[in-house]
Amino acid sequence: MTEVQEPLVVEETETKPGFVGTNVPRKEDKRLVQGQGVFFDDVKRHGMGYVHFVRSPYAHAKVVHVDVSKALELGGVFGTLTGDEVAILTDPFFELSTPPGAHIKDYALAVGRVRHVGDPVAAVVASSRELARDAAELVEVEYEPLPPLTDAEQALEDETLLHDDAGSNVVWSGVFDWGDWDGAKAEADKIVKIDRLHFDRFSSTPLECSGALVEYNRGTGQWTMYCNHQMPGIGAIWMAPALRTGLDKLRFVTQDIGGAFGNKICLHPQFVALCLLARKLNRPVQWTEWRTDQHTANAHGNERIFRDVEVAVKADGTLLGFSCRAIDDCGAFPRYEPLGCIIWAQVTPGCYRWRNIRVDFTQVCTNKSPVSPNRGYSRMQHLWLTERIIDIVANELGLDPVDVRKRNYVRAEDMPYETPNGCVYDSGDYARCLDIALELIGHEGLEAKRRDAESRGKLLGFGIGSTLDSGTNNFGQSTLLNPELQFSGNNEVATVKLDIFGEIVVTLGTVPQGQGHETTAAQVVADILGCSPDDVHVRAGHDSYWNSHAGFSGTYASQFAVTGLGAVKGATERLAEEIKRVAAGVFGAEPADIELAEGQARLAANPEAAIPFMGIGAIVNANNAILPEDVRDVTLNCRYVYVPPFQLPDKERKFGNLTLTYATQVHAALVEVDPETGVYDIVDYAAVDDCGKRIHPQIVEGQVHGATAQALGAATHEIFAYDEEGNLLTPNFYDYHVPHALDMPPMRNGYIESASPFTPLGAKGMGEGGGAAIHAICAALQDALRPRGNPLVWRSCNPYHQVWQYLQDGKRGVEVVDA
Amino acid sequence: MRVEGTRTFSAPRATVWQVLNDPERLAKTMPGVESFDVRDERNWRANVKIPLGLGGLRMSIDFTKIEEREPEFAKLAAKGNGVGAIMNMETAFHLSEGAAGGTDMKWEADVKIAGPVGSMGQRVLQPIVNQQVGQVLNALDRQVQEASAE
Amino acid sequence: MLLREVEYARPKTVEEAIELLAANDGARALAGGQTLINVMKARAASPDVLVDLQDLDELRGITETGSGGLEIGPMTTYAELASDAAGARSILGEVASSIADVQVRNRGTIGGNVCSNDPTNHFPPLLVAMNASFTIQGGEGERTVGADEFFLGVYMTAAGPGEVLTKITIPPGGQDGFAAVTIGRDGTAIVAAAASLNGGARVAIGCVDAVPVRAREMEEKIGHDFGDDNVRAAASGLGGTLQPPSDVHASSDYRRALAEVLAVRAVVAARERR
Amino acid sequence: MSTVGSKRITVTVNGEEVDYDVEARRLLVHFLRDDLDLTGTHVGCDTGNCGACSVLYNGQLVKSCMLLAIQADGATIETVESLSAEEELTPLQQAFSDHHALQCGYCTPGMLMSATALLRANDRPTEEQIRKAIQGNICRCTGYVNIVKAIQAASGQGVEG
Repeated sequence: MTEVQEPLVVEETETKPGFVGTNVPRKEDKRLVQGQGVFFDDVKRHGMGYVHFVRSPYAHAKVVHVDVSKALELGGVFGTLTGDEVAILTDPFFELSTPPGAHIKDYALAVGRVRHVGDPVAAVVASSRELARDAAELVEVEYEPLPPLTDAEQALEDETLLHDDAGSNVVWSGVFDWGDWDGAKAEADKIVKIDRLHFDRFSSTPLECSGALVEYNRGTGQWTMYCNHQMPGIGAIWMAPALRTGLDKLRFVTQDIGGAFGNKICLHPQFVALCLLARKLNRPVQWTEWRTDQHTANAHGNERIFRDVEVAVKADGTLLGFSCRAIDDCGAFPRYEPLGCIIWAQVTPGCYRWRNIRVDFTQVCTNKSPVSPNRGYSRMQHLWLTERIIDIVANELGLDPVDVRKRNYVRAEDMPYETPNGCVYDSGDYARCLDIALELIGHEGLEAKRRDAESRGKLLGFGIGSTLDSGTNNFGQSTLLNPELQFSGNNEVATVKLDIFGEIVVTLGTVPQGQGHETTAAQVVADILGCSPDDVHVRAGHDSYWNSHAGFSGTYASQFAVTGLGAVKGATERLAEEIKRVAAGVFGAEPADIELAEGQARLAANPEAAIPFMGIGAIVNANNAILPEDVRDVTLNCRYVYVPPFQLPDKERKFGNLTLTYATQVHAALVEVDPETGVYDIVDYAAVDDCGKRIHPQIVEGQVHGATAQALGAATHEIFAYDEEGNLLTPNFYDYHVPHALDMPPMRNGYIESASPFTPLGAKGMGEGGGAAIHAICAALQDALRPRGNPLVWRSCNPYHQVWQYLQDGKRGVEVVDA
Repeated sequence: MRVEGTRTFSAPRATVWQVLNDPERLAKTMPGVESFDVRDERNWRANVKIPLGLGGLRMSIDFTKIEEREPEFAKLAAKGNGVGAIMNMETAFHLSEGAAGGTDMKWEADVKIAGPVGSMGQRVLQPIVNQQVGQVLNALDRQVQEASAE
Repeated sequence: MLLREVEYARPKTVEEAIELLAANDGARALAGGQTLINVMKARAASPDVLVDLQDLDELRGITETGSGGLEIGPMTTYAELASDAAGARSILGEVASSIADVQVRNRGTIGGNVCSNDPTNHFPPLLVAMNASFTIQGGEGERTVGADEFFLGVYMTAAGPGEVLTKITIPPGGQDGFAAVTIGRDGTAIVAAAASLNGGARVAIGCVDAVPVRAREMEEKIGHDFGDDNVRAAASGLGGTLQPPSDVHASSDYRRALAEVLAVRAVVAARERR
Repeated sequence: MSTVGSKRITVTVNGEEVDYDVEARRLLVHFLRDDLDLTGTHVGCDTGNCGACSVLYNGQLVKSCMLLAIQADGATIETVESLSAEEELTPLQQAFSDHHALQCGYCTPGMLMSATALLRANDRPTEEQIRKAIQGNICRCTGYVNIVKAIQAASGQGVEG
């Protein structure tokens, strides 16, 4: 059975165990469909001021002078903040990189220089949103334009410097060399050489922009941020030292978040500005980012150029290895970077068995928006390279891309499989996923479809994308970039308690943005305690004061099903054990004699002897004198920190296991191209997913749909394009066209479940795998255009004009030489 | 964005040169000029409201004559400042004796527009610039006629 | 979002509207607002006064004048056009229903569409091809302007300050065609072409200049022979006569190429219309 | 007649008549969210593309960021808050939950208003008609797959939102 079945809705009252693996109703939905969710912009406070940032119109310029006097004269204006103040009141954010990147100074507002269009130079606070903007227009800024750098390869030349303190535009560079590349070349029959492949800039552009309402408590020196930061732990680590305060002075509160996809991890610069304003003006201040601001000055996905790609291949299509130069463009400031310079290595060989890989990796700054992790972070770019290589090699050697994949895929029987750089693919069956995808899309009828399209003047193309979604990071990988960094492993927390009236209350360290954590956590708890998910109250959102959290807490990197639910499982098992001890104490039995079912603790041998959870909660919390001495340590409030089994990677060889789980995605697409215009339609689409044990199939399927839609957008129209002056040409949803309902192709979904041997529930993190769609579309276009000059599809984003351009110049940039 | 072209005036080169170097006359060639003041013979400032149908884009533009070789070459820099838009333009004129005592003018302009208008209005900016340039040239023609009539 | 301060009035008659518009050269008529409000949100342009035409029912509605002729009130919405009200010239409904989305079609008006004359708008090239005429009322009374003279520039038309577009007249006909390449389905146009065959052919191209461009050479070459071969031959070279803008969605050359392809498709669609 | 910079407007919102002083420049969406505290209506862009602010205006689906509050004087407005009372979900809302037609839930209020407008006009829409009806509502989470399913399911019950 490959088709995902229609959702099964469990009756509200049903209390049989075995909820994991079923589609229980989402706890989040009721408030959201009634318009009763609470997003940060819904929070109001008496006397709050609205913040508007004054932003640079220049991509690169000296800030000669900032004059806020006229703004301050306007009635209803509460105050302003400038870069000069920021430079005095804060320290630069810490940088993760080694030099030169380590020397970059990044502040909440531009200090002395602006480095991208939209770079904030000042902030104004007023009594209404409109007034704040009026006042912002009165702030006079004198700029002295500097030459803009919008090309990563030009940036490498260091003729113009973005950051004088660093002395170079290079943030980080290093060579990754695994196996024996030169040996592979010698062994190969053919070397396929690709001059250039370009992974374009885009981002998931969550529909809710970023923002916060910030209150400052003068008495305690504490800031409270009602916000949508998706990773408060790391946010605080950036903000506290900059603000010269302690971590516990920063309280992050979120309930509902309107999507994040990684784009809400790097909000610390804006939030620090808000904190300074709340303290300076002694009133709550509120900032709501605009769509245009999010596009010009928040978080893009990494742009990456691959040069001089060489692939060593046998005549039969056996791949031996590849080498290339990768140039990663992180925009004006590294922020979360240079982590992207290693994250890709989680999937170094992609889905394939080649053992000899050499990548010369350099990351540079340019006068574009800073980047931040974006769904599929850094792996997506690298997997696009590996998938492009497969289809280009197949095309050049006249082989079938299906055969080349099957010949080179890591095989099910090889699992767990150690990659050339020491990562361990936990489980999966790529070839089987491919077969399912081919079946779903009717691959056997391909040639007939081609002829049918030709009869209508169209070019039909077929393409495959097979990718991995690596989840649960070993943060030790950061030491492969910077040996000084003291990060390794990973952790996540949950607490589960039984209250006096029998309520089961769960708090999570994670910060959900639509992934249904309240629901899936309740499923896990219900199965262990023998009750209904409806009896389990999972606190909505995250409050860093009241939700127990650990250093790596947050919602990112495809890991909740492993780390978050691992913590829930651990805490619930502790609570179950305590409940059994209490019941055993009351019955004068052994904990082992007690079973938990139907919301009761009872004697397995005599179910009539039962205490409802309410009774257990009442005894421990309010009537504990009746308890035997040896059970009085019970709190019924259990905390568990899940820590995945990781070792420190080998810094010398850049070798080690960087992630715990690998979910599989194999997608297949059919496109029809109009050769006269370059316009194309995606006429059929199949997505097969394997994320191990599925806790909630409906939620898994929803993640597949969404990730696929985002990647289809990135493959067709979504691109952050700049002109030579550094103006962003797609700053809004007019010119940055995301898929609308009519743009989406029919989607056929299939799945298999290859349980992970390494995780508490056999589940794998998932949700970031949609990059497969970019590869599938690029491959399908390549296939469709073959009869018309066989051009090389060398961009990841291929809008109509790009396809038309391929058809005009038939640009190749690829050659095959005998080794 | 670069725009360039040629224009023939039925007036002697000296007259065309004179018009191109007379701020008062030049002012009359620019669209939507609300005020114009000459600081010295090389620097002028104009406050303009570029007529966009939806309500005009206000800008103050500083002109600086950065190069001239009488009577055949002049180069002008313009730096405009308005809400939502910053304009930088360099424009050069080459004058040569044309047929029948007329004057041929070869001109090129490099217009750079930054700010929200610069990025949001891409698809409309080029047509607008082309159109404004056309109007400026027609107005210039009229000024040349007037000047040669005097 | 967050507009600059603006004055507002909601006249009850066209005369009142004209008075208000004449009284302040910074005044703008507000029809459906689906373009104007957006431009004001960006503060790229900021009228001093908004004259809201929503109560002027005399500016709504469609009247058939026979043999495909129509008189259209400029405040008629895309949704009303799409709902078959313009049945006599079905092209109007087809094009209207492909503009943006339900929300925009419920508010956006054909008058606002032509008066804003954003180069990507669908109706300017279509109405040029259909040889529509535009009745404009101002202080000095009423005048009628032909489609070839109505469009003056981006966001600029013959309906000037102190004037209101009161009627769009479509002459008799019926063989109309429209073809466009848009950014995604029902998205913003990259290039649009419209054709109307009435005796000879009228062909207009949108998104290649500040105003819709008549393909006059192509029209002449087509003459009365609407066969595929002749139409293709007539279209070749059209691109060379255009100076289209180049932007993030299309180079000038791409727009030139699209203009030729779409002009042919528009004429063929017009020919095939039953 | 004279022009005004602000005005007391009378609007019927979700069945209740409200009088309120608004600046002429106030967008309807900010009037609903900030002045009336009806925060179910969302803002997802600044160019009228995303549809998160969709409401019913005199029974017609509109984007409340493309309308001035002052224009709404005398109008009747329905927002997502009007769809169901505290407890009972409407069949459309229930279908969205049953079919997992929402993830983060940010586009959902606008999506529900678009679906409501569709189902009032057409109680048995085809898939194409459903996609056309929600074309003006951007969702970044679901790829629309389950939203279309949910609207089909709700219409199967022949209901309005």
